[in-house]
Amino acid sequence: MNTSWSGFSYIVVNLARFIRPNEITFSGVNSTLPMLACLLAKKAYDEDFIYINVAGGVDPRPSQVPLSSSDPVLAEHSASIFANEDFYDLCTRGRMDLTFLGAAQIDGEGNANNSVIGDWHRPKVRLPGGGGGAVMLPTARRACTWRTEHSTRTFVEQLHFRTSAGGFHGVVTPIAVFVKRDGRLALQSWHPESSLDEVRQRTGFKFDSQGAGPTPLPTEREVHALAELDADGQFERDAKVALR
Amino acid sequence: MNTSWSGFSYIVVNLARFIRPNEITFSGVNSTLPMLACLLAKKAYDEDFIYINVAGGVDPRPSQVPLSSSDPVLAEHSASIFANEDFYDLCTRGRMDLTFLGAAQIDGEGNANNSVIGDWHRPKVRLPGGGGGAVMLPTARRACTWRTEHSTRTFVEQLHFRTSAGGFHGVVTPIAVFVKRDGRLALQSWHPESSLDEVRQRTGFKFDSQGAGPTPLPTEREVHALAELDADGQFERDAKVALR
Amino acid sequence: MSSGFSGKHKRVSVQELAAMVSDGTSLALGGSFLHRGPFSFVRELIRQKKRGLEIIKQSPGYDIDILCRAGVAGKLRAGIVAMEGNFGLAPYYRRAIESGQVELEEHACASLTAGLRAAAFGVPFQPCGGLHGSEIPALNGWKCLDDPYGKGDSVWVIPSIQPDYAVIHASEVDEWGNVRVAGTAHWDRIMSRAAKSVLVVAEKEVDSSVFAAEPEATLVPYFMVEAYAVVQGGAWPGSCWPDYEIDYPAVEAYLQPGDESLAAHLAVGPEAGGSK
Amino acid sequence: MSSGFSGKHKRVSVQELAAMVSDGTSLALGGSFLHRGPFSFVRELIRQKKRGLEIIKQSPGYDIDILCRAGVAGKLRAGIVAMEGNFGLAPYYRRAIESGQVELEEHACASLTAGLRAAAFGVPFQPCGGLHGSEIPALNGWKCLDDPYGKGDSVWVIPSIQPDYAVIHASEVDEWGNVRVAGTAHWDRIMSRAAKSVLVVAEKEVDSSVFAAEPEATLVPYFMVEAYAVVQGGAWPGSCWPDYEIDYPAVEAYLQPGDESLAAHLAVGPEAGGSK
Repeated sequence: MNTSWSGFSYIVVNLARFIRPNEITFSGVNSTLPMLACLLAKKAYDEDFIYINVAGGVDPRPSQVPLSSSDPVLAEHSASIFANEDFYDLCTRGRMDLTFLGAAQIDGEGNANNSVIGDWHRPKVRLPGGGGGAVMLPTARRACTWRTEHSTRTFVEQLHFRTSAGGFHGVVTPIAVFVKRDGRLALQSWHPESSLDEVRQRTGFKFDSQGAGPTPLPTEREVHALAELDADGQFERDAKVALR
Repeated sequence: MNTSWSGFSYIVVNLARFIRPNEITFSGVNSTLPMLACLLAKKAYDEDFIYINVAGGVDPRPSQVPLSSSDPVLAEHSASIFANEDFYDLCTRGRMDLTFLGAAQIDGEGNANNSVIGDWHRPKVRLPGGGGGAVMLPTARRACTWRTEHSTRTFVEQLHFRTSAGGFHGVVTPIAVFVKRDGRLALQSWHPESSLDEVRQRTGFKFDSQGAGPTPLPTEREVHALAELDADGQFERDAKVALR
Repeated sequence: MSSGFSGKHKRVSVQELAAMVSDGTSLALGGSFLHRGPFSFVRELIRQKKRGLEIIKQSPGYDIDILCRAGVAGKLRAGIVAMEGNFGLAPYYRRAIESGQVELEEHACASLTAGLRAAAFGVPFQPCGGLHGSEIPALNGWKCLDDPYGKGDSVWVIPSIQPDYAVIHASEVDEWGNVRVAGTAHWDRIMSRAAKSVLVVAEKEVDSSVFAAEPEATLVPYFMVEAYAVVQGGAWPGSCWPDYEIDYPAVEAYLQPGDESLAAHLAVGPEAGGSK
Repeated sequence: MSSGFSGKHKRVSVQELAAMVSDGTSLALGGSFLHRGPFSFVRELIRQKKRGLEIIKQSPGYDIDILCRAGVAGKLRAGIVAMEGNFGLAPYYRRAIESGQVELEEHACASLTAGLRAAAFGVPFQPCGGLHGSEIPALNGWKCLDDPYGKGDSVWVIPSIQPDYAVIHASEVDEWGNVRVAGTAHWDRIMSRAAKSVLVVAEKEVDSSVFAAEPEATLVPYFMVEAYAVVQGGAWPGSCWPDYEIDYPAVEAYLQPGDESLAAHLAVGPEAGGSK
């Protein structure tokens, strides 16, 4: 019985739960947690899916789990290299079933800011930039994201800059899982140690919470798979995820 | 001393003479004589050039000379495969120095019809079609063509259909070599057994002949190289080139 | 439904592969002229009496000729059509176009590629260099756009061309449907990306570890391949590098007029169970 | 002048390679983040005190950070910038943009690719899927065109991006300058086709027969390559698959503040003659 569920495990497991059988699923650069989610899903679930990644790998069997989510070991034992142009084209032609994309700020419609805190032309913080999202978020069948903290600075009514529009299908934080419903992010579930009230308080936009409840605890297979992937706890330490 | 110069040899040698040192030079499908010209130039001339072809070959050393000018042996011993998309892009971005392109009819500006004899919608003869020319003729730095007969049906005042515009840099027939001058095909030289009068008579468009004279006879190295390439005379027989 | 084709169990007979194609379907055929075309598949379309197929290929020859001869083709979108290898024009294709039996959308090879690129890139149209002064764009109602940035010349844009299937004759396939090709890929790469689905006929099936040993060489990843068949010699009477060259006498025999010549030719295809 | 680079005698030192680059030149840099970037070349640009370079790369990190830190970069056209591998944002790049020292043209990775495709295809602009609703196109003054065929949605078109040089760190090169890369090519293929010229730093030079044994694996043919250098370990402190992985302690040391940290880092680059 899992009496405590770390924020790190909560994010990885809930990202993995967005993965559906047989679908083409992509993880990219700067995406350690989605990478772990994809590798976890390969281990923990009976139904297989098509895992492609930014290192060119297609259903790889990496000899180790790399710190860099674009590391070439993510193409080990792959039978093909599906290079960058190829997976972007796959997405823009409407055949990327699920992609994971980072986001610094997220609004109530699931749009993302990856560009800047402050004014674009006079940045307080220059962020990584357009990246995959501006093209992938509107063209992927589903795109999901994650944040390692949950606050009104991240979940905002108004983005400082709209890098990517189109709206995430799903968002995972240390305390909540949102999914898109009628064009807005709606709360699907909250961390068993959190509450609807807490999620409301720490979210800058209004959201529907119809039907939401505590997130089902991780299964033994999920727990076991993640323990295998992060045997020495390095990823969990590096991710520095706290519920509060 | 070459006292007779076959129409076949005349065409191949004069096509080869368009090839310049170090330039990227391409031969395509349905282009046996240009293929032979490129292979001849590699043998007969001191200065090397960059030979690419439709079989993906780059400076290949084919084990045999194929009947089909798109035969895969034209990529033998090549250190890279430069595939179809690649050489077209090379051309449209302005870096194809010389390409050889077929043409059924040619007008005085060096434009080509490869599409149809008669009306396009009610063809008397349906010809091969747009092919490389419509895109390559206007974008290659130089494009040259050849005809195995020379007549007013081929060299016309008015094309039945303008498949490709832009104007050939050079045209070789069994009796003449034309080059572009001031936007028109001008006679550069005629077969030593022909004459200016004959070329005029057998050409449907008016042309400048300023400075033209008999074509310089093939050098020993040109003769020798072609003899090596067509040791049993098969290509010469197949090409069925007659001066008259 | 997934956007990809997962799992194993994709191997079928070439007869079953051809049976996946309905009348009126559009097929991009791989290879070029007499080289590495999916010719066993093409002959099987004839045996199964398909009708009204739309064929898409930059440089068809034997394939479009025999499909016209057998009444299978309804429309062709192509850049250049010929038998090549000294055989000149494709005679049955010529007749089909001259009689109006088959509709032609004439392209430059590169404009057809541009249309396939538009489909592969998920955009409605693709600029294509050249074409200036050609009468082909007017035939097809193509548009010439000014450079909205005022720097370049105006450019012709080709509308998206999305085949229902790309059909490729490959050198090797593995049990998942990964595809490799020796030598030039011709136009197979862009066809595989533009089409809704990819069907493959391969010379042979090899273990997936062969692919994993050099994943960079894989032309089409398995998840883009719906099904595959193995037909050794399936590109006959054309070549499949480096395994075999063009069978010139067979092409010559094919070109003999008459229904019996066609029947005799079909009877000896390697996929027919006969002997060459 | 020929459009290609013929002949042998292209091998130079990485110092000579960097010396070919004038101030203000635009450079597309291969690789992605800490993986197979032409980092020895980048460090040599710093030692040679280049100024005002325009860097073009979908996913720069260490390279743009160190070029900003050393005052070499004048402009960046990029999709996503980060150190990656747990190091987060690129600090010296951040400072350069936040202070206005370096100009940024922000892209999506795919819109930068579209601009490179326009250059590679010889067309003035390239449609790019997606981007709808993003504020990036407005930043850059991009245009949205209607589908002139009335079938698809409107689409953003990206103006041609033609770098002066593409600079690639390759696995292998031969004496002619043919180029191979193990694993993913990242964006190196389209960079090599878009740029006016290609410069290569390779892990090692091998005999041309190695390339001829598998010509399909060649990423860039020799005639597109102007010159190359061989620097074993030249992608340090990044990875070069399968030869070596990221040197995380070296990246961490690089990130220490201060001029001495930069000098110490530059001193131990494999191209500097020092030892790591």
